[in-house]
Amino acid sequence: MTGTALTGMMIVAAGLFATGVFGVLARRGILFQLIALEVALSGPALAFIAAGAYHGDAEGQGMFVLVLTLAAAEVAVGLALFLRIRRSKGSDDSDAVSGLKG
Amino acid sequence: MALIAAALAVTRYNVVHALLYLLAMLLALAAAFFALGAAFAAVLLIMVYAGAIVVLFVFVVMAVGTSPQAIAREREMLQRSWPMPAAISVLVAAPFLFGIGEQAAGNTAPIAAQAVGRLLFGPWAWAIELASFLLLAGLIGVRHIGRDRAQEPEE
Amino acid sequence: MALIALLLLPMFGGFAAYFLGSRRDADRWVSIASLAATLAILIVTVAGGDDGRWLAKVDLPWVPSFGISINFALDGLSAALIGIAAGLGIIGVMASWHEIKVDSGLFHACLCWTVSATIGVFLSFDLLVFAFFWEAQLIPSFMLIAVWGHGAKESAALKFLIFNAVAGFGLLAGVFGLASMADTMTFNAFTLAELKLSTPMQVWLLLGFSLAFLVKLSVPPFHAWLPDAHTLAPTAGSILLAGLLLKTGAYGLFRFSPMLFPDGLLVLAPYGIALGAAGALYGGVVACGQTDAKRLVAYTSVAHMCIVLMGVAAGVEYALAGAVVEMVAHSFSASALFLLIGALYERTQTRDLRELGGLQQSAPKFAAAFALFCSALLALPGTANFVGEALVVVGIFQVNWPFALLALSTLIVSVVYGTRLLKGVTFGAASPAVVRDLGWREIATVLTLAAGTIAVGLYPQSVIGLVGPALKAALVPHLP
Amino acid sequence: MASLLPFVPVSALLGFVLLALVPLRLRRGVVIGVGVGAAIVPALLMLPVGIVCVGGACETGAVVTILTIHVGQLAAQIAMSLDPLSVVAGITVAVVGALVMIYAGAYMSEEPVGDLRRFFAYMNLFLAGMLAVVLAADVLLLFLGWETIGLCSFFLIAYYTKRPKAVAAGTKALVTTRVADTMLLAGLMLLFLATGTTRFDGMLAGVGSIDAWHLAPIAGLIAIGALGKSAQIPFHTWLPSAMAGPTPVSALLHSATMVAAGVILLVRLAPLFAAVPEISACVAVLGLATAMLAALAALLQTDVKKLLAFSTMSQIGFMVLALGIGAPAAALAHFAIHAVFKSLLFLSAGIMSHGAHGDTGIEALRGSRRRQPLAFWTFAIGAAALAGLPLVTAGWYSKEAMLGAVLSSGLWGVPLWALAVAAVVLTGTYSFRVVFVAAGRGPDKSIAPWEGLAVWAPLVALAVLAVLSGFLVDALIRFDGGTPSELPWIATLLGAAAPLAGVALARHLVVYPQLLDQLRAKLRHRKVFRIDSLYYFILVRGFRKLSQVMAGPGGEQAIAPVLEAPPIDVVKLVAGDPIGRALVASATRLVKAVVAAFDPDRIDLLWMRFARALGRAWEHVHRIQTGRVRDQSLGLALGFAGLLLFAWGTSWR
Repeated sequence: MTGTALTGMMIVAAGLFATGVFGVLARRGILFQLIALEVALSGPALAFIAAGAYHGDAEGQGMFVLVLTLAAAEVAVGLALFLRIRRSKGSDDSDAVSGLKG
Repeated sequence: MALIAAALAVTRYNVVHALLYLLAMLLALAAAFFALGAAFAAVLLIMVYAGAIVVLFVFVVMAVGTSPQAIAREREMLQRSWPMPAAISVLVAAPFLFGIGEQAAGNTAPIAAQAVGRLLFGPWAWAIELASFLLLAGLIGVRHIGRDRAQEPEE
Repeated sequence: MALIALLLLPMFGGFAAYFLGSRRDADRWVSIASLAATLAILIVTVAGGDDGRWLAKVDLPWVPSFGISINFALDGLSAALIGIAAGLGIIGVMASWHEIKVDSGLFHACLCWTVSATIGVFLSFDLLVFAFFWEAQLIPSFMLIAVWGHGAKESAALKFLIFNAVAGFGLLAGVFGLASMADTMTFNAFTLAELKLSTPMQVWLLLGFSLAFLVKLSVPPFHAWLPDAHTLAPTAGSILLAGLLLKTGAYGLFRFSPMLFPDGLLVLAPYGIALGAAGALYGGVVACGQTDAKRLVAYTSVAHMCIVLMGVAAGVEYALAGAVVEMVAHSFSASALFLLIGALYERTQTRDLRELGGLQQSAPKFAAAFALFCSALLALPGTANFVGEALVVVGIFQVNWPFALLALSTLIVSVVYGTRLLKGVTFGAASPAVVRDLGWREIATVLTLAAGTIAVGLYPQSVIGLVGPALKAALVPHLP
Repeated sequence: MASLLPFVPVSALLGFVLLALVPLRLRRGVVIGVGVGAAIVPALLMLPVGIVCVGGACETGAVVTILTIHVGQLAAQIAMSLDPLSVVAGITVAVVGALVMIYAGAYMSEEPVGDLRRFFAYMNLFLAGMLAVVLAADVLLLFLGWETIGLCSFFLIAYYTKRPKAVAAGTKALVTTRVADTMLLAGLMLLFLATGTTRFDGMLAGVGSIDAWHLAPIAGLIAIGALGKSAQIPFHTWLPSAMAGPTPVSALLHSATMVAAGVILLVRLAPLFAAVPEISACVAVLGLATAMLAALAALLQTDVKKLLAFSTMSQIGFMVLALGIGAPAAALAHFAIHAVFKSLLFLSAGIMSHGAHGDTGIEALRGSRRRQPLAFWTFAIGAAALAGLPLVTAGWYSKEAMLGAVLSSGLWGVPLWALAVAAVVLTGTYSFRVVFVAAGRGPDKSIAPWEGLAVWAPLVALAVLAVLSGFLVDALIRFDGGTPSELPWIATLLGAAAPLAGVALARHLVVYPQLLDQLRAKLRHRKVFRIDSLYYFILVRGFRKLSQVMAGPGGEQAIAPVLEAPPIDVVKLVAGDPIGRALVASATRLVKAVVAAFDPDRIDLLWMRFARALGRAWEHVHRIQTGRVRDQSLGLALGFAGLLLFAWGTSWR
């Protein structure tokens, strides 16, 4: 694997992460924010894999497994929250939830 | 390819479209993993993400349903406030992009699934345990959050 | 071990008072008993102590991996201050016998805990433990003001807490900064004192320490918390604030600044003297303008503590001895005045000098006691206050005579506020027609304090001899 | 016998403790008995000491150490000395004190018990303090007594606590003397630091080794302290108003003993002043100025107690003059004689004014010769001694001794002497003016005169002393180590004629009282009174305003008028006096400047404003805290971006 390929992969990973962040920030629908979060998480995942491949090390993939676990748990909890909020507030707008307002 | 799909995924107004683009992004990513010699990870990605997580989303969307009003509202909301997040995400990405320099050539051999397994269940056993606890906590949390209070008289 | 007993006795006394509650005055008697036992142990320890620098020492590891240890040491200075702490605790209990009606158990617990934490401050030579007790004494005294005070007590208590807690960060920063200079992980003051630090570093660290000490001493411009806290606190709270808490600031300056930062102190000493002189004048002048008797006394505390600051900063033998005597004297006289004004407030429900008056006729015993302590306030020779102030000024004359003249002018101001207080309370027409004169308990406490004031005033050797070794250690080197 | 010395003040001190600090109820008789008894004991103890001293024990100058205090290297001793000065002054104070107290036992017996007890407690404390001052062999004991008598003076002037005027007068006395005392303390401290000892003998021995630049401020500060206590110009303002106290207080404190403490101090430190002739000259000039102006002011008084107060100032001015020109022995002799006749004057004046229903105006005394012949005649004897009628009164001898010393003091002796003689003329005038008025025919008020031994015995004893002790003056001066001066006969003659001229003038003034009124109208606004008002306007008001401003809005009414407003409007007061006006104007401007500096931001308010600003900042900040997920993640992302940028920046190559 060439250094250029690694660089490209890293750029892609950064782009994915940034896109995810943009999604989280810009969208107000909780579902969309969750999807964007998945996108954002896939960026680091790609970075781990690419770096692991570059160094010929299994640890990259090991980390990927952990990221995957994290994503799964997060989606599960996030969707449960989504349903819960929808039921209690009757809306899927994340701005409607502001109990932490100072 | 993955980037375009990702960009589309976060900008769609319809949930189902967004999900489809997410799926496309994940497949593109899996292809990239294959290319990087991480077959195990690619398979895992497709199975867990595309198979489980996206399906979970779909279930929820089906349960909640989608409506033209919701789509219209999403559109309105996004059009109103996109520049600021965009600027910030550029700001986040910029240091990465500048920080990445040209690298020397590295290893090209694919990494076998056995290696990953040996790593995970050898030195990283604690990490696995932690991850499993995370999943367990997520499970319990979902059960707790998802409970319908109206049906429980004591609360 | 006796030293640990000194610390723990009042603490457990406080717990016992809390759990026993006020039935048949059990909490009061338990507090008095534990404080008296503390006093007894102290006397035995001092009497049995060896004649060297330290009367007793304890060094137990606590968290060895971070170099934190229970490192207690008792010398004449700490013995004198601990004696005052325990004694004033007893007097505080006796002074508030009738004043406290709500949550009496908790009140006495807080009182004992304040004394206990203060004793911890006076004993600790591990800087982290010192800082711990430093902060710890704030909490029970905060409670004393906030729960049992008068008027806008909550905001006064909050002001007290905020000022001192913020200043405590200075101390903590200084402690960690100093500890980071050592090669090994230790907070032991004796070990840290042997570090050879550069002068600028010493100055910075000393500034951090001094922030805490000066705020506690209530040196202007950091005095703003004191008048409110003193005025609105219950009598016992005022006594403890004036008698103990202010003294911890003076003690810290006296003990640690020459020990840890001799060069830094040499740099900062002139500013200290200047600040003290200006502050003493400021406190005195402001005291002259007060209408609230207790607030007036509070501002005189500001002035007197500034004199202590001058004494420590001057760093010559007379001035240091004077600072110690002034500390002791102020403990006696300010406590007695707070006690008397508290007793008066209990009877007349006012502390306003414009409304009070005529007690000379209606309560002659009260008036006699009040006259005595007002005389002490204006530094009449023969009272301990005069000895303290005169020695401080003599010391400053050796160092810097313009400041000495400034310091002397505080004596003139003191006569104005002293007579003002006296006239306002005892002279003139009797406005509250009938005022119950002092009861036996009040007479006993007041006489004890009067005896202390006059004994130290006529025979200051009793204090100066006790603190002699500590005094030598606090001398600023290179000064005449 | 010298070991008896420390016990002299003890009984008075015990009397104070018993009366003031023991929380028991005492009956009237017990209070008077304890108060008077405790005051007599010192006199009884002093007499054998005096006899021993005259017998030769004083030659060696024994010093009794009471207490030693170690501060580091230094050992400060509290000690009493047995020397001519302490014995003469001690006997004077003890005897006069005992007699006045006997009188007071009768004079004050109508007062309520509580007040009576307070009175005797402070009188005893005063006596103890005064004895400590005169007997002290060291600075500490001296200053202890010095401040004690100052404080007792405050309490006793303000004895009638319900009269605002009395309380204000007490405060004025205390604050004024405290200013001087502080100077004295500074001087004593400097002297102590220069010589390294607190004992007078050591200090005076060390005077020679101090260079002049240090010695001059020391002597100056000490002189200011002494002048303040002795109510000399410019500290004289407190003494006339101090007459608001009861008559025995005025007799003992404000004429015989306390105000003379400054003289005692100057005598004690005479070698120090001898080493600094410039300061001594200033002291002499101030003393002479006081003697002159106070005599003039005394002439204008309409109140007998005020008149006596000014005469006290004037007489002490003579003593200070004698000290300034280096004749401490003569000053001391006059101190003793003056104590006797001045207390006699006060006591008999007290009885006479009692006969006039407590009115102390001079005119009210008219007719006293009929009403209270004994009081009148003792007053006349006292006045004769005050005036210094030649040959028959003690006052003449001591005054001659002082005048002689002045005349023979060198180049400036003659003019100083001439001025002093002029003052003597005035003395004769004002003292005999009262006598002539009292001798005149007046209404025969039917008030029960005081009877009893306790009233008459002190008067008679003092009167006898005032006449007879004149023959002791020479011996007294020799005893104190001075030499009675031999004067040219013309000077003696003039000195003898001066009081007689004064008496003749007094007669003239009594016959033609309008002369006095004209003089009063001319002088009223130009003399010593003005300094009082200026002090009030510049110092008292300025300080009050300063403390009000610094204490914040709550302190506006904080300071009730310490002194009642002066009778004369300040603008009128300084109308024809550009210097005075400039002084007042600049002082007001100064006060305003200070006020302006302190007004907007007092320290406490500053802190509170800081706190309020924090509160407002919270108001602003909590609006950012919307609680919306998007905004919170925005913050998260921003912080993350910031951190990344920081990391990137630091790793920049």
